[in-house]
Amino acid sequence: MSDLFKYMAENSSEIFRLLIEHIELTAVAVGIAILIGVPLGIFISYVKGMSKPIIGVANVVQAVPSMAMLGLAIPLLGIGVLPAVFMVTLYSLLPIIKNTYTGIASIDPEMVEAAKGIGLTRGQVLRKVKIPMALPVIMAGVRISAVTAVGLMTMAAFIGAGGLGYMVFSGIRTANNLQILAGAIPACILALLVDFLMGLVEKLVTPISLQPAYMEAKAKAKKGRTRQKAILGVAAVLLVVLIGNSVIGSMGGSKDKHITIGGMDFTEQFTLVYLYKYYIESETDIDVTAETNLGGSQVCRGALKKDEIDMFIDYTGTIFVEVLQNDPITDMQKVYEVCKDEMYKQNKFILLNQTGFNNTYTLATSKEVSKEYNLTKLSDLKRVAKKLVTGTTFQFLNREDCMKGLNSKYGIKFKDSKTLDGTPRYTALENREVDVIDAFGTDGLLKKFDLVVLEDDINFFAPYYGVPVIREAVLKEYPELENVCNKLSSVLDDETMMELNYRVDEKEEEPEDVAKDFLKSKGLI
Amino acid sequence: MSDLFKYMAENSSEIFRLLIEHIELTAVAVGIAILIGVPLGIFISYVKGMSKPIIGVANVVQAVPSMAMLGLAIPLLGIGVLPAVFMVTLYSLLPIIKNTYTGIASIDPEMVEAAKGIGLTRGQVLRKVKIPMALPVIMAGVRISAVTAVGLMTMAAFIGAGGLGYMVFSGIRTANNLQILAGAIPACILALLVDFLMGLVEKLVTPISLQPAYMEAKAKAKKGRTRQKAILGVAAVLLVVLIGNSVIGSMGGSKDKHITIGGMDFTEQFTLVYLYKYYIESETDIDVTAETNLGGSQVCRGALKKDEIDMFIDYTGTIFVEVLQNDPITDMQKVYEVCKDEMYKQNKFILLNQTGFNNTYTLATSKEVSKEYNLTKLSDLKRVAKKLVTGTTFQFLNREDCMKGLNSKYGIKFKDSKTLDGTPRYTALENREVDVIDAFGTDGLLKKFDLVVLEDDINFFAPYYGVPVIREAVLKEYPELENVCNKLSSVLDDETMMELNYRVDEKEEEPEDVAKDFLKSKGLI
Amino acid sequence: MIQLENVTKKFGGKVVLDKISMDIRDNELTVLIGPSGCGKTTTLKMLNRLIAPSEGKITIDGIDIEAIEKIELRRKMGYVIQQGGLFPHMTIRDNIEIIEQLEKKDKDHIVENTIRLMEMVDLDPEEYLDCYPTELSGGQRQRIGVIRALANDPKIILMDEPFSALDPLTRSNLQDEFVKLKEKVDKTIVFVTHDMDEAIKVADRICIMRDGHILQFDTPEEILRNPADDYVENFVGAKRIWDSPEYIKVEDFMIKKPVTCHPDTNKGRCLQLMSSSHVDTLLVVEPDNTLVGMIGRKSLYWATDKNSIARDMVYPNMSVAKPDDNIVDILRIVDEEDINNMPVVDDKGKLVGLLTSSNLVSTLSRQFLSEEQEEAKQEEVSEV
Amino acid sequence: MIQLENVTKKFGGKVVLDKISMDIRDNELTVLIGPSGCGKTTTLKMLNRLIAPSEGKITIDGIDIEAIEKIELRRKMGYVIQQGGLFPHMTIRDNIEIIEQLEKKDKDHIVENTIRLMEMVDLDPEEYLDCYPTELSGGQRQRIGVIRALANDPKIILMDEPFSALDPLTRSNLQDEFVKLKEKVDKTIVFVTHDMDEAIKVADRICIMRDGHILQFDTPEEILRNPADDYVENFVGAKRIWDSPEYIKVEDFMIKKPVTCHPDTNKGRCLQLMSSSHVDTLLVVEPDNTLVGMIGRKSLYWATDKNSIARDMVYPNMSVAKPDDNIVDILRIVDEEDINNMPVVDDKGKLVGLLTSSNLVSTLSRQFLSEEQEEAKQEEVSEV
Ligand SMILES: Nc1ncnc2c1ncn2[C@@H]1O[C@H](COP(=O)(O)OP(=O)(O)OP(=O)(O)O)[C@@H](O)[C@H]1O
Ligand SMILES: Nc1ncnc2c1ncn2[C@@H]1O[C@H](COP(=O)(O)OP(=O)(O)OP(=O)(O)O)[C@@H](O)[C@H]1O
Ligand SMILES: [Mg+2]
Ligand SMILES: [Mg+2]
Repeated sequence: MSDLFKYMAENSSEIFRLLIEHIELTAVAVGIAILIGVPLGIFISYVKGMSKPIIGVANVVQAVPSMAMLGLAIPLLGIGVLPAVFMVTLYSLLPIIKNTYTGIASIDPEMVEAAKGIGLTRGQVLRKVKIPMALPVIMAGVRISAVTAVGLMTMAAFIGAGGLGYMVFSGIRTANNLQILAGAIPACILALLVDFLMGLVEKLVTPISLQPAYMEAKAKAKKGRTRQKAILGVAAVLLVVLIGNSVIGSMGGSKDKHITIGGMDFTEQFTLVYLYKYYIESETDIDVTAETNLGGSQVCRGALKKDEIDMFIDYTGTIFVEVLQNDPITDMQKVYEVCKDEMYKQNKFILLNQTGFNNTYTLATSKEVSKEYNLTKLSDLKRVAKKLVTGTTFQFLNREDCMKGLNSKYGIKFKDSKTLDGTPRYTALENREVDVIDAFGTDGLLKKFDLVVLEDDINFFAPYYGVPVIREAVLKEYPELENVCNKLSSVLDDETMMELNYRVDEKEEEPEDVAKDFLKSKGLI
Repeated sequence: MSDLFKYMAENSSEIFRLLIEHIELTAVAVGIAILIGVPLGIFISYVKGMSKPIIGVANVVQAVPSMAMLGLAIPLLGIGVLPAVFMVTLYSLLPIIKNTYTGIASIDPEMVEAAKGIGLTRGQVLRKVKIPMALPVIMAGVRISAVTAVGLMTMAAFIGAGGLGYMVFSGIRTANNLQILAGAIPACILALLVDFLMGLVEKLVTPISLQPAYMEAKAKAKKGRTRQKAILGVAAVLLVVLIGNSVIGSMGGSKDKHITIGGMDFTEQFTLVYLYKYYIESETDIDVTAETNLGGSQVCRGALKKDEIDMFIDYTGTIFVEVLQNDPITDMQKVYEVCKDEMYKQNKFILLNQTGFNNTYTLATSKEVSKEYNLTKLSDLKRVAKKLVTGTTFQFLNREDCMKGLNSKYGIKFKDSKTLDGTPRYTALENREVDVIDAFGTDGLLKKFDLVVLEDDINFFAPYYGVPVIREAVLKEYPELENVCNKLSSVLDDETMMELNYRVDEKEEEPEDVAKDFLKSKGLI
Repeated sequence: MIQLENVTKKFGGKVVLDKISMDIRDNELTVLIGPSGCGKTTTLKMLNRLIAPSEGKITIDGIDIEAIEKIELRRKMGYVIQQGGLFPHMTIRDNIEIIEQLEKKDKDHIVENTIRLMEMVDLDPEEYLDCYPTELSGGQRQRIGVIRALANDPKIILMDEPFSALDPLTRSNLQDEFVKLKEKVDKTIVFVTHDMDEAIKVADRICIMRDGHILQFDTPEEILRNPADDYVENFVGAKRIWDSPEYIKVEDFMIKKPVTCHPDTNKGRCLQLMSSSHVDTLLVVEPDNTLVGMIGRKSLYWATDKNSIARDMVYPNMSVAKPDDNIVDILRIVDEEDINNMPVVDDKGKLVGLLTSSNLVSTLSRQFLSEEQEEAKQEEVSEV
Repeated sequence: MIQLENVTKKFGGKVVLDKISMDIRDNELTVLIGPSGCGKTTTLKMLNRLIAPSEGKITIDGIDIEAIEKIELRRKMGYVIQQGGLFPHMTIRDNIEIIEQLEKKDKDHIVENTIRLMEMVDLDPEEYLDCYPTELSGGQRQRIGVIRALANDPKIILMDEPFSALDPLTRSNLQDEFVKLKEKVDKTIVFVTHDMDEAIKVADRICIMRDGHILQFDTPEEILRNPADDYVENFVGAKRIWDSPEYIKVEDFMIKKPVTCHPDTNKGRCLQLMSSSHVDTLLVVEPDNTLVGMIGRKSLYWATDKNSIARDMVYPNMSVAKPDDNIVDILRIVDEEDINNMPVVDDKGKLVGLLTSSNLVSTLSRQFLSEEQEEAKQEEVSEV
């Protein structure tokens, strides 16, 4: 439990950002569902023949497994906010339509006759009598939908629309229960909040006399309304600001010269997207939209193919192994070239120059150990390995291109190997329980613990250099991008990325700020 | 479109089986949700203070992302039917509770007063007045839940509870849209059916006078009721039979000596489970439950760990590469031994003897070609490759342990290589557009097209031999299993599995029947 | 003028109205009355098209109502619903003002109008306008229903048992209001009631219905005096006319053949006449039946001259009644002038009958005595 | 016996009933009557605990009703709800039989009972039992509401304006039924109405309420004859008593000091007396006021002997009235015997007053003449 609090506190800014996204998405989806569902429910309560087909369609939609829906929606709508909202809207329709229909159809017919009898038009009967009297039932439908939408919207993360689902799914992927909870708990709280706000709306729009037990509370109720209105007002303003912001944000992005840079869903990628964005914007008159948090590289590549983004930063090793299905090799230039050729052949994607940072496996050691054994390069290990204890992930220990290879290809054999995971490795190193640990090249923790990364002078680790991938068409339209990006790419090295990642992860600065800062400090913008 | 029909026709027996499973699961889940939700909704409409907390809890549950819910439910409830039903029941509660509450709370208070006034007890007011009058709204909630449950229940496939989700998810995994649709469409139809049946229930239990426009249709309605009752009666009987069957089935399985064999979610595994089941049952007095369709090997391994199954058939290569994270090697004995040791060390799992079938990559050719070039072994290729055209999957072409290795390690270079996928390879081979294709060792298609599989005399392909994995505790309890299983395992070879797979996949026989048949034909049972 | 022509209404197979035709005249208050379930409400609802006739047609000023836009038609008609029909989710104010608000009338005018109406039905606006219908008693709700129908000042008002839940004082005030309303501002009112007193009090014409037929459609007076058949008579109540005594005319109960004598008859002959015909009074008439005067035993005493003739003995200051005077007029005179006998004389001064105290007593006693007795007496009395 | 002791009911701050106390006797029909909104329904609902009193207590046979189990209490009481309160989702049959069905009474008995009740309220069981309430007219629904309350044969029946929507014939039949019911099978009935005629017709005792107070709680006769205050008199209607003429007693309207003479008075003296006191009749009494007989001008004529004394001249076969005979009795006699004057004699044969035709006429005319006239005449008449 306290773990969870700690985790949430540590990641509060990210959780908060995701929560805001989640609120925006849910609000839009539910809003649309209400705007469609309520009129539709009313419509079918009037036109008898229509109720069966329309509720039938809503039923069918509801029964489509959400994963299948996603699968079907992506080819049609692509990725991002649109399909996420679309999907959740669809799922939200049934309860709203059904309850609206039921509520209106089950109003006492004598009441309706009275309304007609005194001369109300159809519309007025509806507005003045049917809707107010059916309101508790209609609102029950809306509230069910809204709450369900909060949960469903976690799916949005699958298609790069962000939201709390991002936490949940990356938690599931990494079997990190804390992370799952850190996403699920805010979602639950949000659901409660949504239901609470909807409850206020309901109370405000429901005639007092239809509220249970209003008599005793009559005076109170009237007073209460003012407070309810105030709460709702604040909520509404917040929501409008939120949504307005993102709408304006996305509108601001639609200038004449304009590209979108996508980014995957981990720290480094956030910073990278903004680095390129600000730099391009300062060097050219192109306007750049940052489309961060798109999921894995697979998703980014899909988005690039579907013209939803114009560029993103991939890693050479990923392309080489995952896309082209090659066995890992260590020659960074060869990898780059194979990737460049194949990507162009297959997709008309152009790989710009590689950056200077290599987000691959590395080994690192503490300053102390480094001094003691004069250990700075991989090749030094041959000499001193026998005296050293490693603390690595299970994976590192068993991969042919990691520990096993060091052993088999270079005969490097350590005194002992312990399997450790995550941050504990760093602590173990600090406490000198181990002497050498594995790490990713640009991990901010390297910086935090001020470690010495062993230089890969034997070219052992496969290269995972960051590399901007851009569509040919885009590059043709904005040829200036090539030089600009290359210039920036050349500046980015392991050291830099480590620093920047450190600032974002550990110091909890915003990626935007970190990127801007860095560019300024280097005189680049 | 016609593709879809064809696909569905071809897989109709499987789709039907999954549909039945789906119906059982959904019926149970919705049934439980109704049994819990309606009373709860009624309860909170009486006890004022309770409505907020209980609806709050239902809201929270609804907002938990379904994937996260699964993630959280598995450690508590394990895999299979129980957690699936549990999860769907939870999600079905909100609409039922909320609508029951709303329906009952919004009944005209003067009507309730009248009921009290003439001397009805609380319970009678509820049964005679409140419930009948709130019924349209309550049933709206139930119908929303039921339809949603049909969709949600597809999640069941994730945890080995089967149902139509199995089609959908394996379709998603393999990007097979036909398969997705073949799962999703029956689900949608089921949703419509469920809603239709629920509609009948509603009509039957709703007082005629509360039904819209009953007046004109009064006489008709009374007649209609008989027919409605008949339809519902039939549906109810069917459902009882279905559920009864599976209950009795699962009860029958709980004799004194009893184990459960798990199986993954593809054809071969179905047959394997039944093969071992029937053989064990005939050779020992142990009763075996077949728990097929548990998803990937990961899931089976998890289930084994959690004592939910006692044994399953894994593949050596899978263990070696995926679990132990080794690079593939070709020595089948070494692979087996590493796996055996490690699995025991890590989990106290015992690998029994390997079977004789190797479900790995192979190359195959037509009888014609085989004769023409005297081509029966891989080593023959060195000689004739230059004259042959291959038709392989993209993957096969690019993997180091497949085509590339043949090239680099053995200098086998074909005249030309075409990338083809799935069944088209076989057709292309038949039409002699290509001469050699890749295949999995036990693929039924090899049998169907009557091809020659090139013997791996150079030990090139990594071994993926089937191997029964059993928990140590189980083996200790039933030591007789070791011999029995080993005896069966020794009988199973590529030829046999190919034959059996062929019968299930292409001849659409049931895996049970195929397994039984085979064992009988061999005099094993 | 609203006309129903051969209107039939069936619910399912059941004939609820059977070819009824009636004319509802402008600026009149027409009452529909009849036993429970006879089709009054159904008729009313057809006028504003809440129910469509199965056959026949209904016209307003000659235009088929099917051709009039429903809403327009209904806004032209106030409608007081039998069971109240207030909207439970609206305050009393909103219930009353709903149509006015929708028609966006002047706010101040609406408020004023509402207050005026509330005061008309004797409900405190302050106290009740912000309540909801459930907070009102049955009679209070009914009154709100009534003024809701008036709020928009419609030309035609349909009222379905509008005062059935009211106490006699309130009801009587409202009845007066509606009669005034109709007379002052030319409203056409169709008023359903089951209360014959009410019908007679407010109606210009009464339509008596039974089992979907019209039994009689006439003025209250005609219905009271000449019920179309036994059922109507019974329904109206034989004694009902005593609640509207102004419809009881002298000619209905006077002694039609009083004992008369020639003006020249002498005192002895007069006395003899009185004794033989068992009366105390003789009417003195010219041969052409012109009334000269009346003499009684008293006058015979006073006339000391044995040869006095009737002409000289008649009472002075004799009050006379007209045949179409009603009983109330007569009672007033009798009461004021303390007289026992009163000759009835037509416009030309000719004697047509006589009223006596005992004749009045027996007439008045008819209202209290049972049918049979009454019937039996009827002839007797008129011969005295 | 149901007793209310200082019962007060407030809704919000509004006092609806203010410390009312009353005793409702067993086997009586007690009517609650009063203007709309005076608290009748509220009182009734407190009897079966639908509403709890804010203060005070209610007991049945001495047991506080708070101590009686609600359901038991209510099943013991039939309740006819003001606005009908039928369940729209049940057929008429189920509406009527609901309690019986719940109590699992004998099926045949239920069916029979229902048919009997339907016939009692004049609704065809065949036609209506399978209908739903919306298919019934207002009055039909009300009748179903009434018999629902009777179905379970409760000891106490609470009826809230049960006949307000019924036509006079049906209503009158039902009133008779309830009076019979109470008498034959010992029911205690509390009956709310706003119709004074109805109240007087059915009530054993009437409770007149206004603004949450009880103005008068007494028998109909007392209320008619001695209204507690002006409001009651006005509410009852000054002329109301004419609807119950049996409450008008001879002593109320007889001439209290008729002109009398000693039996020995001679003819001349008699004539003189008549002339001087302007009467046609003298009452002959002994000095102790024992009535001997009556003489009129006619008898004086017949008495040819100049010295005849009064005792010898009295009419034969004289009818006499008692002071507590009611006007209907008198009118019947007058009507049958065609007499003009009738002495009023007490039990001991002593003269207490006189009835004359003109005295009857002026009494009877009171019901038609306006208050003022009447008042003015009152004294005059009693002196004639
Ligand atoms: N639930 C309530 N809330 C507030 N006030 C109420 C409520 N019920 C009744 N009243 C008020 O109490 C008073 C008495 O109501 P009650 O229904 O007892 O009158 P009643 O005598 O039955 O009148 P009626 O003859 O019109 O039915 C009325 O003024 C009414 O407005
Ligand atoms: N919707 C309906 N369906 C079937 N029958 C109906 C319907 N409405 C009315 N009736 C029948 O039509 C007849 C006339 O009903 P209507 O309401 O016009 O009577 P009413 O004269 O207004 O009686 P009341 O004085 O009791 O209100 C009744 O017998 C009733 O049962
Ligand atoms: Mg009616
Ligand atoms: Mg009342």
